[in-house]
Amino acid sequence: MTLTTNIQIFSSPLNIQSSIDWIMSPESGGIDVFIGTVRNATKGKRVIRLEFEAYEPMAIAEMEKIAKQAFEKWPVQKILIHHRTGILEVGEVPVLIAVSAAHRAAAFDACRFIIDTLKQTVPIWKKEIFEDGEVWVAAHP
Amino acid sequence: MTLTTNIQIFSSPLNIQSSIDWIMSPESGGIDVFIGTVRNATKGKRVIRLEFEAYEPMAIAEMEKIAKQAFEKWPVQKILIHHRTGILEVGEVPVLIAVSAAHRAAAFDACRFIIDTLKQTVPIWKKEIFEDGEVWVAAHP
Amino acid sequence: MKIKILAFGIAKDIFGTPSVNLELTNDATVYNLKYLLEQRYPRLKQLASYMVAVNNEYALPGDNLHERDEIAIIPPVSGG
Amino acid sequence: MKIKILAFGIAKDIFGTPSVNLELTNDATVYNLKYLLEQRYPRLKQLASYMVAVNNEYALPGDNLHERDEIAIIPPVSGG
Repeated sequence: MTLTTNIQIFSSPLNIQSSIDWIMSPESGGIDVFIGTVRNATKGKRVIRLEFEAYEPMAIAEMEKIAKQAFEKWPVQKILIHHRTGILEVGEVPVLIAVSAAHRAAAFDACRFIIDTLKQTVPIWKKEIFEDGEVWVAAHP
Repeated sequence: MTLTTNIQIFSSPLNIQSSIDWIMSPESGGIDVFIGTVRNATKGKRVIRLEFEAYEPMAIAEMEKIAKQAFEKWPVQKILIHHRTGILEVGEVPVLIAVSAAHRAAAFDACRFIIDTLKQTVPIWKKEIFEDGEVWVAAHP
Repeated sequence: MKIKILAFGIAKDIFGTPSVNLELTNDATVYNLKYLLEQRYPRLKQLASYMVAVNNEYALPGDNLHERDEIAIIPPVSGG
Repeated sequence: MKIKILAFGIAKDIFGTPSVNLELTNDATVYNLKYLLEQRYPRLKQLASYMVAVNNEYALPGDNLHERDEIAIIPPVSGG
């Protein structure tokens, strides 16, 4: 049986090429890939690096739920969700999502749904490290 | 000066990794990548391979126009559009689009706009080769 | 009953440790747990919000807690 | 004037060649060109539609053609 989901948390750099190799198949016509990258600034303030922490078993369970919802909502073929933990420098990739489908609309819709929902429900936390301090994102009103 | 568009037509396989290396930058926070792939069937009929022909100078000009429109419509940073010509086997990649932006919504919107518009306006033609014949796609009502 | 509570993100900073043990009555709910934690760690109340997870699932305030449950404090998430 | 017309996709199959030469009056428009081509290659009329490009731009039926223009017949596109 070919697995249709590939959901993992890594403490080492994500491999974009091997993720794309995994998502491609002779049945698919369109693949949408979302790559989150560490930006050098947030709200005009220079970011030095980010640190990601995950409640791993629950984060995996929540990502599996999101993938299941996406399969129910759109005719997609495979879903890959890879998330980093640990310290990431500017330009590194905290999250990689790839969705394949016979037709592109489903791949686009599902990929966007997955990243939007992941940011709302998956227990992973990002600390922004600035030159003069650090802050857990979204913790305070 | 850093180029913000990378629009090319290739007669050899597209390089996904080097395209993603090009699109990534310290200013970007979200990258959306669309990968078109040759599907093994169309309307239930088995596809052996595809053949793409381009009116190259006009195709480049039309893709440049689409990129310009995307820059006008959304706050995106870089746009890459690579398209293949020649004979492609099942699983190969005829088109690769990548868009970077500070925030992901613009990257998703622009990437989808680019592939949707490319399919309507860019003078490139696809011939589907079946076991029992071949047909130029979209030529007939 | 004695339960162990995992803390993540800013909750770990507030607790000063990745897990704490708490003594609760056997009929304790998520609501009771939050009340006790906020008494012991008033800074919890300054969070935009926080959730409690029981056995890797988001829990509701009325849900009961049990001795061997895996309890976690989930401050506002910010992955992706 | 004599003009050279490039053909792509199914138009190339219909013409049986990637380019044809046509003799047109000096005031010829895109509309006139399409009329002449459809007379010579009736299968063109069976296409879902087709456009004419002049110097790498889609042209309108009323646009005038000039001696050194690069003219191309653009059947329905299907890239991507």
